[in-house]
Amino acid sequence: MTVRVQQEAFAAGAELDAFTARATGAGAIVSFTGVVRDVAGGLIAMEIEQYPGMTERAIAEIVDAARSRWDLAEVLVIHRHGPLAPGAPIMMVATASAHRAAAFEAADYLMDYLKSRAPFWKKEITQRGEHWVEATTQDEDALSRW
Amino acid sequence: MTVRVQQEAFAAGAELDAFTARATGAGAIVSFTGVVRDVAGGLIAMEIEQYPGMTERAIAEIVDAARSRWDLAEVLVIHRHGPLAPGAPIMMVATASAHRAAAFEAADYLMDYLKSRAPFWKKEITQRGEHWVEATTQDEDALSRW
Amino acid sequence: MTLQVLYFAWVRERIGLPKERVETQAATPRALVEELRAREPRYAAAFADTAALKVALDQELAEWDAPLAGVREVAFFPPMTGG
Amino acid sequence: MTLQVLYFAWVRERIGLPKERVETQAATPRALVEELRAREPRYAAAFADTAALKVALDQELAEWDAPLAGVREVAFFPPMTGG
Repeated sequence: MTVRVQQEAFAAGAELDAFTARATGAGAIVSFTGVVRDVAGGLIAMEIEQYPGMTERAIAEIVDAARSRWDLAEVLVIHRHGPLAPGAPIMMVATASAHRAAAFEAADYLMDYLKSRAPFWKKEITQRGEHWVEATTQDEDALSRW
Repeated sequence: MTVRVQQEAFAAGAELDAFTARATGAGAIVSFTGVVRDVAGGLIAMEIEQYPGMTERAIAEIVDAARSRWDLAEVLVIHRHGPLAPGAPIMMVATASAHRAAAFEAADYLMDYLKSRAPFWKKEITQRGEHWVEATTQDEDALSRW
Repeated sequence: MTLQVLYFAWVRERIGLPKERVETQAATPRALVEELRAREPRYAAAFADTAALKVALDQELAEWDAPLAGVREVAFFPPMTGG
Repeated sequence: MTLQVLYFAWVRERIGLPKERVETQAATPRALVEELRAREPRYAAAFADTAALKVALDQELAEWDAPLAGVREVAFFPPMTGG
Protein backbone atom coordinates (compact mmCIF):
# COMPACT_ATOMS: atom_id res chain seq x y z
CA MET A 1 0.00 0.00 0.00
CA THR A 2 1.28 3.43 -0.97
CA VAL A 3 -0.29 6.69 0.24
CA ARG A 4 1.16 10.07 -0.70
CA VAL A 5 -0.17 13.52 0.18
CA GLN A 6 1.86 16.09 -1.68
CA GLN A 7 1.91 19.52 -3.25
CA GLU A 8 3.98 18.46 -6.28
CA ALA A 9 2.45 17.21 -9.50
CA PHE A 10 2.60 13.50 -10.30
CA ALA A 11 2.74 11.64 -13.61
CA ALA A 12 -0.25 9.30 -13.67
CA GLY A 13 1.22 7.03 -16.37
CA ALA A 14 4.51 6.49 -14.55
CA GLU A 15 2.57 5.89 -11.32
CA LEU A 16 0.36 3.32 -13.04
CA ASP A 17 3.35 1.44 -14.46
CA ALA A 18 5.18 1.40 -11.12
CA PHE A 19 1.98 0.28 -9.38
CA THR A 20 1.42 -2.54 -11.88
CA ALA A 21 5.02 -3.69 -11.41
CA ARG A 22 4.48 -3.87 -7.63
CA ALA A 23 1.15 -5.73 -7.97
CA THR A 24 2.61 -9.13 -8.74
CA GLY A 25 0.03 -11.82 -9.28
CA ALA A 26 -2.83 -9.38 -9.92
CA GLY A 27 -4.84 -9.83 -13.09
CA ALA A 28 -6.89 -6.65 -12.83
CA ILE A 29 -5.65 -3.10 -12.31
CA VAL A 30 -8.07 -0.17 -12.03
CA SER A 31 -6.96 3.45 -11.82
CA PHE A 32 -8.82 6.67 -11.27
CA THR A 33 -7.28 10.07 -11.96
CA GLY A 34 -9.02 13.30 -10.99
CA VAL A 35 -8.14 16.35 -13.07
CA VAL A 36 -8.93 20.02 -12.35
CA ARG A 37 -11.76 21.00 -14.69
CA ASP A 38 -12.35 24.48 -15.96
CA VAL A 39 -15.62 26.01 -14.73
CA ALA A 40 -18.07 28.61 -15.94
CA GLY A 41 -16.52 31.95 -15.12
CA GLY A 42 -13.00 30.84 -16.00
CA LEU A 43 -11.01 28.93 -13.41
CA ILE A 44 -7.72 30.52 -12.42
CA ALA A 45 -6.84 27.88 -9.84
CA MET A 46 -8.29 25.20 -7.62
CA GLU A 47 -6.90 25.64 -4.11
CA ILE A 48 -6.90 22.48 -2.02
CA GLU A 49 -6.58 22.83 1.73
CA GLN A 50 -5.86 19.85 3.96
CA TYR A 51 -5.50 18.96 7.64
CA PRO A 52 -1.92 17.70 7.93
CA GLY A 53 -1.72 14.65 10.15
CA MET A 54 -5.43 13.84 10.01
CA THR A 55 -5.19 13.54 6.22
CA GLU A 56 -2.69 10.68 6.32
CA ARG A 57 -4.55 9.03 9.18
CA ALA A 58 -7.96 9.24 7.47
CA ILE A 59 -6.62 7.93 4.16
CA ALA A 60 -4.86 5.03 5.90
CA GLU A 61 -8.14 4.10 7.62
CA ILE A 62 -10.04 4.24 4.33
CA VAL A 63 -7.44 2.06 2.61
CA ASP A 64 -7.45 -0.42 5.51
CA ALA A 65 -11.24 -0.68 5.30
CA ALA A 66 -11.02 -1.37 1.56
CA ARG A 67 -8.34 -4.02 2.09
CA SER A 68 -10.40 -5.81 4.72
CA ARG A 69 -13.36 -5.83 2.35
CA TRP A 70 -11.69 -6.90 -0.92
CA ASP A 71 -8.70 -9.09 -1.65
CA LEU A 72 -6.31 -6.47 -2.99
CA ALA A 73 -2.74 -7.17 -4.07
CA GLU A 74 -1.88 -3.48 -3.96
CA VAL A 75 -3.47 -0.07 -3.36
CA LEU A 76 -2.25 3.40 -4.32
CA VAL A 77 -3.60 6.77 -3.18
CA ILE A 78 -2.00 10.07 -4.20
CA HIS A 79 -3.73 13.34 -3.24
CA ARG A 80 -2.37 16.80 -3.88
CA HIS A 81 -2.94 20.03 -1.97
CA GLY A 82 -2.11 23.65 -2.68
CA PRO A 83 -3.09 25.72 -5.73
CA LEU A 84 -3.68 23.63 -8.87
CA ALA A 85 -4.08 24.95 -12.42
CA PRO A 86 -6.90 23.82 -14.74
CA GLY A 87 -5.93 20.52 -16.36
CA ALA A 88 -3.61 19.55 -13.50
CA PRO A 89 -4.00 16.14 -11.86
CA ILE A 90 -5.59 16.41 -8.40
CA MET A 91 -5.43 12.86 -7.18
CA MET A 92 -5.10 9.25 -8.21
CA VAL A 93 -6.27 5.92 -6.87
CA ALA A 94 -5.21 2.52 -8.13
CA THR A 95 -6.28 -0.95 -7.04
CA ALA A 96 -4.96 -4.37 -8.04
CA SER A 97 -6.70 -7.68 -7.52
CA ALA A 98 -6.86 -11.16 -8.96
CA HIS A 99 -10.31 -10.32 -10.28
CA ARG A 100 -11.91 -7.41 -12.05
CA ALA A 101 -14.95 -6.87 -9.82
CA ALA A 102 -12.84 -6.46 -6.68
CA ALA A 103 -10.51 -3.95 -8.36
CA PHE A 104 -13.43 -1.88 -9.71
CA GLU A 105 -15.45 -1.92 -6.51
CA ALA A 106 -12.48 -1.10 -4.30
CA ALA A 107 -11.47 1.87 -6.48
CA ASP A 108 -15.04 3.18 -6.46
CA TYR A 109 -15.23 2.70 -2.68
CA LEU A 110 -11.93 4.50 -2.11
CA MET A 111 -13.13 7.45 -4.19
CA ASP A 112 -16.44 7.68 -2.31
CA TYR A 113 -14.67 7.76 1.04
CA LEU A 114 -11.81 10.02 -0.01
CA LYS A 115 -14.41 12.49 -1.25
CA SER A 116 -16.37 12.69 2.01
CA ARG A 117 -14.07 11.44 4.76
CA ALA A 118 -10.57 12.63 3.94
CA PRO A 119 -9.98 16.18 5.26
CA PHE A 120 -9.55 18.14 2.04
CA TRP A 121 -11.44 21.27 1.06
CA LYS A 122 -11.55 22.71 -2.44
CA LYS A 123 -11.80 26.39 -3.28
CA GLU A 124 -12.37 27.56 -6.83
CA ILE A 125 -10.64 30.79 -7.72
CA THR A 126 -12.27 32.14 -10.88
CA GLN A 127 -12.24 35.36 -12.90
CA ARG A 128 -15.50 36.26 -11.12
CA GLY A 129 -14.32 35.57 -7.60
CA GLU A 130 -13.64 32.66 -5.34
CA HIS A 131 -15.80 30.20 -3.47
CA TRP A 132 -15.54 26.98 -1.52
CA VAL A 133 -16.83 23.89 -3.28
CA GLU A 134 -19.75 22.53 -1.29
CA ALA A 135 -20.17 18.88 -0.42
CA THR A 136 -23.35 17.50 -1.94
CA THR A 137 -25.92 15.24 -0.35
CA GLN A 138 -25.15 12.76 -3.16
CA ASP A 139 -21.53 12.58 -1.93
CA GLU A 140 -22.74 11.65 1.54
CA ASP A 141 -25.45 9.32 0.23
CA ALA A 142 -22.85 7.50 -1.87
CA LEU A 143 -21.36 6.08 1.34
CA SER A 144 -24.56 4.19 2.08
CA ARG A 145 -23.92 2.07 -1.02
CA TRP A 146 -21.22 0.19 0.89
CA MET B 1 -12.42 7.18 -29.52
CA THR B 2 -9.43 4.89 -30.05
CA VAL B 3 -9.73 1.13 -30.60
CA ARG B 4 -6.68 -1.04 -31.26
CA VAL B 5 -6.53 -4.80 -31.73
CA GLN B 6 -2.92 -5.85 -31.86
CA GLN B 7 -0.40 -8.58 -31.21
CA GLU B 8 2.30 -6.24 -29.86
CA ALA B 9 2.62 -5.32 -26.21
CA PHE B 10 1.53 -1.87 -25.08
CA ALA B 11 2.73 0.36 -22.24
CA ALA B 12 -0.30 1.08 -20.05
CA GLY B 13 1.25 4.16 -18.43
CA ALA B 14 2.12 5.84 -21.72
CA GLU B 15 -1.35 4.97 -23.04
CA LEU B 16 -2.96 6.51 -19.95
CA ASP B 17 -0.97 9.73 -20.30
CA ALA B 18 -1.74 10.06 -24.02
CA PHE B 19 -5.40 9.31 -23.31
CA THR B 20 -5.59 11.93 -20.56
CA ALA B 21 -3.98 14.51 -22.87
CA ARG B 22 -6.66 13.80 -25.51
CA ALA B 23 -9.51 13.99 -22.99
CA THR B 24 -9.62 17.75 -22.70
CA GLY B 25 -12.26 19.02 -20.31
CA ALA B 26 -12.69 15.71 -18.52
CA GLY B 27 -12.35 15.71 -14.74
CA ALA B 28 -12.44 11.94 -14.26
CA ILE B 29 -10.30 9.31 -15.95
CA VAL B 30 -10.77 5.60 -15.21
CA SER B 31 -8.51 2.90 -16.61
CA PHE B 32 -8.62 -0.88 -16.45
CA THR B 33 -5.65 -3.04 -17.37
CA GLY B 34 -5.92 -6.81 -17.64
CA VAL B 35 -2.74 -8.77 -16.99
CA VAL B 36 -2.03 -12.46 -17.69
CA ARG B 37 -2.10 -14.21 -14.32
CA ASP B 38 -0.16 -17.34 -13.53
CA VAL B 39 -2.39 -20.35 -12.81
CA ALA B 40 -2.12 -23.54 -10.80
CA GLY B 41 -0.06 -25.91 -12.90
CA GLY B 42 2.29 -23.20 -14.12
CA LEU B 43 1.25 -21.04 -17.05
CA ILE B 44 3.56 -21.11 -20.05
CA ALA B 45 1.44 -18.82 -22.17
CA MET B 46 -2.05 -17.46 -22.64
CA GLU B 47 -3.01 -17.78 -26.29
CA ILE B 48 -5.68 -15.35 -27.44
CA GLU B 49 -7.54 -16.11 -30.65
CA GLN B 50 -9.72 -13.52 -32.35
CA TYR B 51 -12.07 -13.18 -35.31
CA PRO B 52 -10.40 -10.49 -37.48
CA GLY B 53 -12.97 -8.09 -38.84
CA MET B 54 -15.72 -9.03 -36.42
CA THR B 55 -13.46 -8.06 -33.52
CA GLU B 56 -13.13 -4.43 -34.62
CA ARG B 57 -16.81 -4.30 -35.51
CA ALA B 58 -17.98 -5.74 -32.18
CA ILE B 59 -15.72 -3.45 -30.14
CA ALA B 60 -16.89 -0.38 -32.09
CA GLU B 61 -20.51 -1.32 -31.36
CA ILE B 62 -19.77 -1.78 -27.66
CA VAL B 63 -18.00 1.58 -27.50
CA ASP B 64 -20.85 3.29 -29.38
CA ALA B 65 -23.36 1.84 -26.93
CA ALA B 66 -21.31 3.15 -24.00
CA ARG B 67 -21.04 6.60 -25.59
CA SER B 68 -24.77 6.80 -26.14
CA ARG B 69 -25.35 5.88 -22.52
CA TRP B 70 -22.80 8.09 -20.76
CA ASP B 71 -21.35 11.48 -21.61
CA LEU B 72 -17.78 10.47 -22.38
CA ALA B 73 -15.09 12.87 -23.53
CA GLU B 74 -12.89 10.00 -24.72
CA VAL B 75 -12.78 6.20 -24.80
CA LEU B 76 -9.82 3.86 -25.32
CA VAL B 77 -9.88 0.11 -25.95
CA ILE B 78 -6.72 -1.90 -26.64
CA HIS B 79 -6.97 -5.70 -26.87
CA ARG B 80 -4.11 -8.03 -27.73
CA HIS B 81 -4.17 -11.41 -29.42
CA GLY B 82 -1.56 -14.12 -29.94
CA PRO B 83 0.53 -15.87 -27.29
CA LEU B 84 1.06 -13.82 -24.13
CA ALA B 85 3.49 -14.58 -21.30
CA PRO B 86 2.46 -14.49 -17.61
CA GLY B 87 2.58 -10.91 -16.37
CA ALA B 88 2.00 -9.46 -19.85
CA PRO B 89 -0.76 -6.90 -20.39
CA ILE B 90 -3.77 -8.42 -22.21
CA MET B 91 -5.97 -5.42 -22.70
CA MET B 92 -6.78 -1.95 -21.50
CA VAL B 93 -9.86 0.22 -21.33
CA ALA B 94 -9.94 3.90 -20.41
CA THR B 95 -12.87 6.30 -20.07
CA ALA B 96 -12.94 10.04 -19.53
CA SER B 97 -15.91 12.08 -18.39
CA ALA B 98 -16.75 15.29 -16.58
CA HIS B 99 -17.87 13.20 -13.64
CA ARG B 100 -16.59 10.22 -11.75
CA ALA B 101 -19.69 8.02 -11.80
CA ALA B 102 -19.94 8.10 -15.59
CA ALA B 103 -16.27 7.22 -16.05
CA PHE B 104 -16.48 4.32 -13.59
CA GLU B 105 -19.75 2.92 -14.91
CA ALA B 106 -18.70 3.18 -18.55
CA ALA B 107 -15.40 1.37 -17.90
CA ASP B 108 -17.21 -1.38 -16.01
CA TYR B 109 -19.78 -1.65 -18.81
CA LEU B 110 -17.10 -1.84 -21.51
CA MET B 111 -15.35 -4.63 -19.62
CA ASP B 112 -18.56 -6.64 -19.19
CA TYR B 113 -19.33 -6.43 -22.89
CA LEU B 114 -15.77 -6.96 -24.11
CA LYS B 115 -15.66 -10.10 -21.99
CA SER B 116 -18.80 -11.68 -23.44
CA ARG B 117 -19.48 -9.97 -26.77
CA ALA B 118 -16.09 -9.32 -28.40
CA PRO B 119 -14.88 -12.38 -30.35
CA PHE B 120 -11.81 -13.38 -28.37
CA TRP B 121 -11.06 -16.84 -26.99
CA LYS B 122 -8.42 -17.57 -24.39
CA LYS B 123 -6.43 -20.77 -24.18
CA GLU B 124 -4.18 -21.50 -21.22
CA ILE B 125 -1.03 -23.41 -22.07
CA THR B 126 0.36 -24.84 -18.82
CA GLN B 127 3.02 -27.32 -17.76
CA ARG B 128 0.20 -29.86 -17.37
CA GLY B 129 -1.42 -29.29 -20.74
CA GLU B 130 -3.61 -26.79 -22.47
CA HIS B 131 -7.26 -25.89 -22.27
CA TRP B 132 -9.69 -23.27 -23.45
CA VAL B 133 -10.93 -20.87 -20.80
CA GLU B 134 -14.67 -21.31 -20.44
CA ALA B 135 -17.11 -18.46 -20.27
CA THR B 136 -18.96 -18.42 -16.96
CA THR B 137 -22.64 -17.85 -16.35
CA GLN B 138 -21.60 -14.86 -14.19
CA ASP B 139 -19.99 -13.29 -17.26
CA GLU B 140 -23.25 -13.57 -19.13
CA ASP B 141 -25.36 -12.54 -16.13
CA ALA B 142 -23.19 -9.43 -15.72
CA LEU B 143 -24.73 -8.02 -18.91
CA SER B 144 -28.17 -7.92 -17.31
CA ARG B 145 -26.87 -5.29 -14.89
CA TRP B 146 -27.02 -2.73 -17.70
CA MET C 1 -25.39 -20.76 -52.39
CA THR C 2 -21.73 -20.75 -51.39
CA LEU C 3 -20.90 -19.69 -47.85
CA GLN C 4 -17.59 -18.84 -46.26
CA VAL C 5 -17.74 -20.82 -43.01
CA LEU C 6 -15.34 -19.99 -40.17
CA TYR C 7 -14.52 -21.94 -37.01
CA PHE C 8 -12.84 -20.58 -33.89
CA ALA C 9 -11.27 -21.90 -30.69
CA TRP C 10 -12.10 -25.56 -29.92
CA VAL C 11 -14.58 -25.73 -32.80
CA ARG C 12 -11.68 -24.95 -35.15
CA GLU C 13 -9.48 -27.48 -33.38
CA ARG C 14 -12.04 -30.29 -33.52
CA ILE C 15 -12.83 -29.73 -37.18
CA GLY C 16 -9.16 -29.22 -37.96
CA LEU C 17 -9.42 -26.15 -40.13
CA PRO C 18 -10.13 -22.45 -39.60
CA LYS C 19 -12.43 -21.93 -42.56
CA GLU C 20 -13.83 -23.48 -45.71
CA ARG C 21 -16.24 -22.71 -48.50
CA VAL C 22 -19.48 -24.66 -48.18
CA GLU C 23 -22.05 -25.20 -50.90
CA THR C 24 -25.45 -25.50 -49.24
CA GLN C 25 -29.17 -24.88 -49.51
CA ALA C 26 -29.58 -24.65 -45.72
CA ALA C 27 -32.06 -21.96 -44.72
CA THR C 28 -30.69 -21.35 -41.21
CA PRO C 29 -27.49 -21.88 -39.22
CA ARG C 30 -29.29 -24.73 -37.44
CA ALA C 31 -29.91 -26.49 -40.76
CA LEU C 32 -26.33 -25.81 -41.85
CA VAL C 33 -25.03 -27.44 -38.68
CA GLU C 34 -27.21 -30.50 -39.39
CA GLU C 35 -25.57 -30.85 -42.80
CA LEU C 36 -22.05 -30.41 -41.45
CA ARG C 37 -22.65 -32.86 -38.60
CA ALA C 38 -23.62 -35.53 -41.14
CA ARG C 39 -20.37 -35.11 -43.06
CA GLU C 40 -17.72 -36.62 -40.81
CA PRO C 41 -17.18 -37.55 -37.15
CA ARG C 42 -14.97 -34.48 -36.57
CA TYR C 43 -17.90 -32.22 -37.49
CA ALA C 44 -20.24 -34.30 -35.36
CA ALA C 45 -17.78 -33.86 -32.47
CA ALA C 46 -17.49 -30.10 -32.98
CA PHE C 47 -21.26 -29.63 -33.20
CA ALA C 48 -22.29 -32.24 -30.62
CA ASP C 49 -23.89 -29.58 -28.41
CA THR C 50 -24.97 -26.43 -30.20
CA ALA C 51 -26.21 -25.02 -26.89
CA ALA C 52 -22.50 -24.61 -26.07
CA LEU C 53 -21.92 -22.66 -29.29
CA LYS C 54 -22.64 -19.28 -30.79
CA VAL C 55 -23.12 -18.32 -34.40
CA ALA C 56 -22.34 -15.10 -36.27
CA LEU C 57 -23.74 -14.15 -39.67
CA ASP C 58 -21.63 -11.65 -41.58
CA GLN C 59 -19.78 -10.87 -38.36
CA GLU C 60 -22.86 -10.18 -36.23
CA LEU C 61 -24.08 -12.55 -33.50
CA ALA C 62 -27.27 -14.25 -34.68
CA GLU C 63 -29.93 -16.73 -33.63
CA TRP C 64 -29.79 -20.36 -34.74
CA ASP C 65 -33.00 -19.88 -36.71
CA ALA C 66 -32.01 -16.64 -38.44
CA PRO C 67 -32.32 -16.74 -42.25
CA LEU C 68 -29.15 -17.50 -44.21
CA ALA C 69 -30.51 -15.83 -47.36
CA GLY C 70 -28.08 -13.14 -48.52
CA VAL C 71 -25.46 -14.09 -45.95
CA ARG C 72 -21.87 -14.56 -47.15
CA GLU C 73 -19.97 -15.45 -44.00
CA VAL C 74 -21.04 -17.78 -41.18
CA ALA C 75 -18.91 -18.37 -38.08
CA PHE C 76 -19.26 -20.95 -35.31
CA PHE C 77 -17.49 -20.60 -31.98
CA PRO C 78 -17.83 -21.15 -28.23
CA PRO C 79 -18.93 -18.24 -26.01
CA MET C 80 -16.34 -15.48 -26.08
CA THR C 81 -13.81 -14.99 -23.32
CA GLY C 82 -12.36 -11.57 -24.01
CA GLY C 83 -11.27 -8.93 -21.56
CA MET D 1 -7.74 22.42 30.25
CA THR D 2 -5.90 23.89 27.26
CA LEU D 3 -6.94 22.74 23.82
CA GLN D 4 -5.30 23.24 20.47
CA VAL D 5 -8.21 24.36 18.28
CA LEU D 6 -7.91 24.26 14.48
CA TYR D 7 -10.11 25.83 11.82
CA PHE D 8 -10.24 24.89 8.14
CA ALA D 9 -11.67 26.25 4.89
CA TRP D 10 -14.32 28.96 5.37
CA VAL D 11 -14.36 28.45 9.15
CA ARG D 12 -10.68 29.44 9.15
CA GLU D 13 -11.40 32.38 6.84
CA ARG D 14 -14.30 33.72 8.93
CA ILE D 15 -12.40 33.46 12.20
CA GLY D 16 -9.27 34.81 10.56
CA LEU D 17 -6.77 32.32 11.93
CA PRO D 18 -5.88 28.68 11.34
CA LYS D 19 -5.41 27.65 14.97
CA GLU D 20 -5.19 28.90 18.51
CA ARG D 21 -4.81 27.60 22.03
CA VAL D 22 -8.05 27.79 24.01
CA GLU D 23 -8.38 27.54 27.77
CA THR D 24 -11.80 26.02 28.52
CA GLN D 25 -13.82 23.84 30.84
CA ALA D 26 -16.25 22.83 28.05
CA ALA D 27 -17.26 19.20 28.32
CA THR D 28 -18.15 18.71 24.65
CA PRO D 29 -17.43 20.29 21.25
CA ARG D 30 -20.97 21.70 21.37
CA ALA D 31 -20.22 23.50 24.63
CA LEU D 32 -16.88 24.70 23.26
CA VAL D 33 -18.62 26.20 20.24
CA GLU D 34 -21.03 28.02 22.58
CA GLU D 35 -18.09 29.61 24.36
CA LEU D 36 -16.34 30.58 21.14
CA ARG D 37 -19.53 32.01 19.65
CA ALA D 38 -19.90 34.32 22.65
CA ARG D 39 -16.40 35.74 22.16
CA GLU D 40 -16.65 37.89 19.05
CA PRO D 41 -18.86 38.36 15.98
CA ARG D 42 -16.35 36.57 13.72
CA TYR D 43 -16.72 33.41 15.84
CA ALA D 44 -20.49 33.83 15.88
CA ALA D 45 -20.36 34.08 12.05
CA ALA D 46 -18.17 31.00 11.69
CA PHE D 47 -20.32 28.91 14.03
CA ALA D 48 -23.73 30.32 13.04
CA ASP D 49 -24.89 26.92 11.80
CA THR D 50 -23.14 23.97 13.36
CA ALA D 51 -25.31 21.63 11.26
CA ALA D 52 -23.11 22.81 8.34
CA LEU D 53 -19.94 21.88 10.20
CA LYS D 54 -18.01 18.83 11.30
CA VAL D 55 -15.75 18.35 14.27
CA ALA D 56 -12.69 16.16 14.76
CA LEU D 57 -11.18 15.27 18.14
CA ASP D 58 -7.49 14.33 18.01
CA GLN D 59 -7.82 13.93 14.23
CA GLU D 60 -10.83 11.60 14.27
CA LEU D 61 -14.32 12.69 13.21
CA ALA D 62 -16.52 12.94 16.30
CA GLU D 63 -20.04 13.76 17.45
CA TRP D 64 -20.93 17.19 18.81
CA ASP D 65 -21.68 15.66 22.21
CA ALA D 66 -18.55 13.52 22.46
CA PRO D 67 -16.54 14.08 25.67
CA LEU D 68 -13.60 16.50 25.47
CA ALA D 69 -11.90 14.96 28.49
CA GLY D 70 -8.38 13.88 27.56
CA VAL D 71 -8.58 15.47 24.11
CA ARG D 72 -5.67 17.66 23.01
CA GLU D 73 -6.68 18.80 19.52
CA VAL D 74 -10.12 19.91 18.31
CA ALA D 75 -10.80 20.88 14.68
CA PHE D 76 -13.83 22.54 13.14
CA PHE D 77 -14.48 22.49 9.39
CA PRO D 78 -17.18 22.22 6.72
CA PRO D 79 -17.91 18.80 5.15
CA MET D 80 -14.88 17.56 3.25
CA THR D 81 -14.59 17.82 -0.52
CA GLY D 82 -11.68 15.58 -1.39
CA GLY D 83 -11.23 13.36 -4.38
